[in-house]
Amino acid sequence: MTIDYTIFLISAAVAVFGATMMIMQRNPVASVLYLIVSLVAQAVVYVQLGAIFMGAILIVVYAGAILVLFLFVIMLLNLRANPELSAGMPTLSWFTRTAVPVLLIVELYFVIDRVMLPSAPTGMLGEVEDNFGAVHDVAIKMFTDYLYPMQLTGVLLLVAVVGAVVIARRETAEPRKTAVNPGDKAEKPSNTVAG
Amino acid sequence: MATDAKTDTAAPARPATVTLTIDGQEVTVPKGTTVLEAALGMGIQIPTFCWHPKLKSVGACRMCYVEIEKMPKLAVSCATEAVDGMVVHTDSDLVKRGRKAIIEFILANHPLDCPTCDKGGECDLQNLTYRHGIDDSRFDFMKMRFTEGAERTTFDDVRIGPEIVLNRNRCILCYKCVRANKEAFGEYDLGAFERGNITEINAAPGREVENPFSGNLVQICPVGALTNSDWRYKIRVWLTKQARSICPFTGSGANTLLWKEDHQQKIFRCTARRNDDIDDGWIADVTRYGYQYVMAEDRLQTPLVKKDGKQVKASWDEALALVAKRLREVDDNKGNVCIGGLIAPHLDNKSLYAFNKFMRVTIGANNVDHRLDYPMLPTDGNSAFSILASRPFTIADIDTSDVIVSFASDMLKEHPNEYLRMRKASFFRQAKIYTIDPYAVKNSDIASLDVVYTPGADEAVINALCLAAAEDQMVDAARIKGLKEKLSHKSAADAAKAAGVDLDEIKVIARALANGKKITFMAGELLARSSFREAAAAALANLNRLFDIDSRGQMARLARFSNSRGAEKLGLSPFPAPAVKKELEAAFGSWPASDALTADKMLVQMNKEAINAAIVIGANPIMLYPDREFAREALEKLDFLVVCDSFETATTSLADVVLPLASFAEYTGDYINMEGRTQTAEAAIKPRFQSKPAYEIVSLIAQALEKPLFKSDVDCGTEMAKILAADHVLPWPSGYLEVAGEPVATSEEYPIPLFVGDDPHHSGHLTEKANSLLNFRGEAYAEMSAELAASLDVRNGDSVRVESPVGKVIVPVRISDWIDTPVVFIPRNFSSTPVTSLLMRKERVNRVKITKVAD
Amino acid sequence: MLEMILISSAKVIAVILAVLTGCAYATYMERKVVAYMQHRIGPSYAGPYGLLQPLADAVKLAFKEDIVPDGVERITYAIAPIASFVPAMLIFAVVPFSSDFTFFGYDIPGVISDLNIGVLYVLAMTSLGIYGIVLAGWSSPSKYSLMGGIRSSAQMISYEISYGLSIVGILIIGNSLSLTDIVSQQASESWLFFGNWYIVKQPLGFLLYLVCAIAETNRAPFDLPEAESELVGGYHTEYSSMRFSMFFIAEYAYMIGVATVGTTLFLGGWNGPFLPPIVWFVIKVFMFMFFYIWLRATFPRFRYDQLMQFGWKVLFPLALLNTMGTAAWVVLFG
Amino acid sequence: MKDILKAIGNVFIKMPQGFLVTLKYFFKKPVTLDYPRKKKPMVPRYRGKHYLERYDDGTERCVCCGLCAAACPADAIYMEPEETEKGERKAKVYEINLLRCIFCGFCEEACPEEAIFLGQEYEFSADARNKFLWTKQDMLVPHPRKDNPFKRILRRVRKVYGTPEATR
Repeated sequence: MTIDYTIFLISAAVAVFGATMMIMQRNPVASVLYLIVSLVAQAVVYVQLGAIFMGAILIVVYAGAILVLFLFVIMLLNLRANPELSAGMPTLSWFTRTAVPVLLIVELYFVIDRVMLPSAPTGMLGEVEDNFGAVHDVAIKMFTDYLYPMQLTGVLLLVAVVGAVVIARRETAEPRKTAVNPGDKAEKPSNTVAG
Repeated sequence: MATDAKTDTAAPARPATVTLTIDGQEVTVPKGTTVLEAALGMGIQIPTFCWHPKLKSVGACRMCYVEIEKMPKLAVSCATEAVDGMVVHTDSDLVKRGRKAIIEFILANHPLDCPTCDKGGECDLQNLTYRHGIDDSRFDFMKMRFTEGAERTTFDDVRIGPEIVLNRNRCILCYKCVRANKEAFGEYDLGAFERGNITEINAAPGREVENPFSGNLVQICPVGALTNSDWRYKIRVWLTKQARSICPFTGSGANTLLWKEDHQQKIFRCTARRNDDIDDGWIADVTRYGYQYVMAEDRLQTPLVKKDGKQVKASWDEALALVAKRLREVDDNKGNVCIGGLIAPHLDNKSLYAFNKFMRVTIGANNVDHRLDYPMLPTDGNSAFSILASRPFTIADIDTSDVIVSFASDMLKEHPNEYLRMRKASFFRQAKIYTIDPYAVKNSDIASLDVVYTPGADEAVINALCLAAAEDQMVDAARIKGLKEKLSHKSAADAAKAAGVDLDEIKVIARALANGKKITFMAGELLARSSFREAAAAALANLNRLFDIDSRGQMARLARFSNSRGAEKLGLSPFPAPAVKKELEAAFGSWPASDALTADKMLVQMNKEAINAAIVIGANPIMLYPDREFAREALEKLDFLVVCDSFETATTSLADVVLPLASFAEYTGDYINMEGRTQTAEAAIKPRFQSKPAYEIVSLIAQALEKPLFKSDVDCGTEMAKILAADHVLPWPSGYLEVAGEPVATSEEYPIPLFVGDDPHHSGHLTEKANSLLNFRGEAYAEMSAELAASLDVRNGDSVRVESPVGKVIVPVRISDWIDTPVVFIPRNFSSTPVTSLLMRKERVNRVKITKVAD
Repeated sequence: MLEMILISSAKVIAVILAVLTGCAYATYMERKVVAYMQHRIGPSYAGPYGLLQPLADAVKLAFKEDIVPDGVERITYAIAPIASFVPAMLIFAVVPFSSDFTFFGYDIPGVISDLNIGVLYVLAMTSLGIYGIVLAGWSSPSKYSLMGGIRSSAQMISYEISYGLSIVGILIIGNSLSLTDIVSQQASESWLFFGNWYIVKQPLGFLLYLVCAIAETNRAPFDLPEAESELVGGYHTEYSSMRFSMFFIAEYAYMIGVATVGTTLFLGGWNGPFLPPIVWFVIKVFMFMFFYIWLRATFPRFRYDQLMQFGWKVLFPLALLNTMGTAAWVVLFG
Repeated sequence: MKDILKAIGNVFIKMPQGFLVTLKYFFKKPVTLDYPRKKKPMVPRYRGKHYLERYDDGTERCVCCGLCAAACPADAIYMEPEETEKGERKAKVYEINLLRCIFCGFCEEACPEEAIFLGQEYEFSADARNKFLWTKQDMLVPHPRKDNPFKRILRRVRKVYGTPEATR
């Protein structure tokens, strides 16, 4: 029971707790907040593993940007906890209700089966090489072995962005009801006098 | 100057008129009229400083310049008699230049201290400077300055009297004050001294200006040279308004203005409002300063109710409820007649009438009277005294009378305005003045004859007059018939001896009465206060009949208080005049069956505990009734006493309920003066504190008793009008009355006759609250002749002990200038010296002994 | 080991105290400087020249009633000020404020923690700071607060990219993410003591950093989240007393934070001749802060659409350009 | 392209100009006053709160003549005179209701004794209505004056030219 191990356990517990609470919350803002908690805990785990860069990036990108974006959207749409949300939701079919968990369990099995976990999490920092997870190494991997997947992912994201723009534009394509052009304030008699 | 035509307009037979032209208008005036008077009569304004309508012209100020054609220089219009064919210009350029020059000349020495001067705003010089004057002076030397005091404490103002402050720098030497003092008041305590540039007006050396008319000097001063403490530095004249009021202290009801300020609800001064029928524009100081009692700090503020032997403040509702309750109790237990009502005769008509109705209808008693400082009042409505008191009198007729007799009257103290009228008649017309008094009085200096009779021998001296006329056949024989039989004195000499007077002097007066063209015969308070006035009144009735004075003049006892005559006219005595009683019965609808009790009798009944409750309004019997102990015992024996007064007095201290009474200046009321003339005193301010007018108090008590007096004020007015219209004058008796002259008892132990009355500067019990008047006389004194003082070995100011069989007081001596017989006079106005405790109500002449108080 | 802990603790306490004092006097400086620029006097009553004004403000805020309006999301409402305050203070953990120095025989590094990804850490902390603002705006039952929060999040997303990219140039040249390394790279022994400063090598990057830093800290002219004329107090409209003061301190701590980071990155950190390193550092931070305030006194607030256009259409391309240009320079000439 | 050049021009020329403007003002003297401590010197003929003058020996100039009250269009002055031991006239009560006063200066014009002046004082707010009732004690200048001989000379000079000066 070293300090590192204790930290890991706490971080892991917080991460799992945050993830669980996130999907259990009706309030979308609370969900986002729990996700942040989870992410921060995960960042701690990364740091403990020596992947400091990954930890930092996790916070900068996910916690710092993407979840802020989520919050922005949620607040803009003013999605508050809605008790009618679940009531009015169409029930999933029995197939979905059973198939998804089954698939997940199967997948989990294969993952656990394939991946070799380290024998013990103690002394993690000591067992990796110095530059493990540092910027330099990550960059080399990213721009050599994983160059194409990386670029493809970039294209995929671009497509997604374009798609989102298209979808968003369709909703607001209708002509605006309020006149923003000063010249358009036509038929309304201007009987109000300033001052 | 025997035929001073100024006032002699009563002889139209002589073609004594002149016609002249003033500013292009022809005017005809009596001969002797001055140009100024002629112009003023036409409504042409001519500025003056020294001219006064009631004084002789001196032409001192030269302000009244007019241009008269064919005269080489500008003429002083006040001193130029109008003659036929005169052509006068009052508004020419020359006149304007003349006036301008005079103003400049006066201002050469007049300080420009208008900001500090109290006359500022009503100053003749200020006004005329604005109208005619210049705005700059060509005189560049220092102005003449009179100062007093050492270098560091230099001051300009000198106090020359108790109330008068003189600033000689402002004086323009118009001599109006000196002349008025001399001509109108007969006083010589003010004069002009020195010559030339340093001429000054000042008090006579070693004297103060303290005559009872000194306030008038301030009022007539055209500049701010004379000011009085009363008004001095209190308020600016333009901030004040005036209420037209009348004098509440004297029987003539001199017209006054009360100068008030509405925001502060204060009265600041009282000045004369000239009414030639009554006061000639002069008012006595008691009138001028007496109003101060209205503004006194120790006025009663709330009703007081006696609880556990102590008077405590209470609300009106509480006090009225208690009054109603107790009056009902007394009423239920003892009966109607056991409630007495006394009211002061200086209250207004409405109050008097309301009280009359309250007593006679609401209470149902005949016990109501206003004459509460007279002992032994006649118990018969038809007495000679009542007749004498009801006779008509006209003040202005004094001026034109050629024989004026004042009998048993210290006119200066009792009737100051009539006193001035006598002086006026004497000074301007050389009328014959005769004074017949138990002691020499002030106006003896103008009297042709001053007869001083033995105190108490009132009827003897009148009998002597009658007998002297009868014996010398001065009047028709038919008139003499039947006279002698009725008189106890057998001959004039007998009567004169009884009266202690010289028969020759009596004969002179009798001859004057018999031959006089117009006679005024005035009987005064010394008669009225005498316990045996009835005999003297009967003698006067005989005198009137014998000389037939009514056809050639007037004869009356002068009403002493401002509404004494009103009280008589409104039937506020136990025995109203028959005509009045008839109207009263009609108004009341009933007449109480009980015995009619005079104020005097009421006190007797109270002492016998036959009257158990009393209402006293505005009066102070304990202080003024001529037997203090008797009055106090009477009031102490009452079960219940209500007193309405403006101040806490000896009487209120005995009361179970004290109600604060509003003064004359706080509500509008009508007063009837001694002539029967109804005059109105306007309200100057609102009733101070919680005080209320007497009529309101009476109405409230009646309401509390659930018997309201009037449906409305209008009802009260109509009822009153009918009663006032009734003739209250009683006819003289048809024949001669019997006069039993009793010898005047003397006493070895108590040798000196005592007279008690009002001080010249005071009247009744209210003026004690007027500070200015206290400055004149602040304490009682024993006024006596120099001989008596010498025999007692006392000097002015020494204290003496005055003892009578029933009491004693210690007072300082004041040596009189005119009393020359061994009598003593003590004023009754000072509560610190209860002089009435020396008196006995049944005594004809109260006698005292005087001893010096050792230091 | 214990000595190391004690020394680190002492450094942490000293830095926190310095930052808090700096925040307090930053408010004083701002009021005074803006006042003079507007022909006024500024605070002058508390103490000589009003120097005790921050203390008075602190006392006043501390003793004010803490009002929690009806209808707030209580937990979020309570967390928000803390969430704003803590990351702001954490920035200073990696900022080298001085060279290593010797103190009573101990060698003490001039930085609390020399993280080898210091720059990323700073970016992470600045981006976390937004949560306090957003949550405050969201949890307050007020449309002004909500609008402030929304604006803040949008602004944050837009400018964080440029903010990060503006630093990339330095990272490419310096080849390190450690702030200590970056400072030491800027040292120069020559008479031209600022020759090695990255402001010389990266002028565009510095400008971009400046603008984005201001936008990141919600300062004028990018103070839309708390635009007084439109939103009353913005996200902290419904806050009072100590909670409000935590926002307040956080804002100024961020200002000082980006100023220190900017100093470290572009102005050579504590490097400088003659004077001790810490003094140079303070001078540079002070100048940075003065510029902040100067800017506030000079520029009017952006309109919201201007803000977005500026962020996306000007700053972002410029930042990309700067990055690519620097990369090209390094590849071609480095 | 033109826009870009213009933008660059703005950044490098216009913006520094703007910064210089604010910087210039930073170094200028502030126009505002440190108000409660330093007061704005009013113009010599300013009509502020009234004060009552004294003679050089300390006696009050006011003789309570009432001309100021008579001249007052707002009826703001109330006074009651009294008599001193020397028999001179003096104000016992002198009150100005500042709520009614319109500061027209007519009282100053009307005063024949040169006793009342409208001073330079413009701070007379109070928290109760009755505090606006200024009595004589509030308005009388102190005696002896708490100022130096130079100021006294200055005051005399000003008095010659009819200029009221601040006394409080």
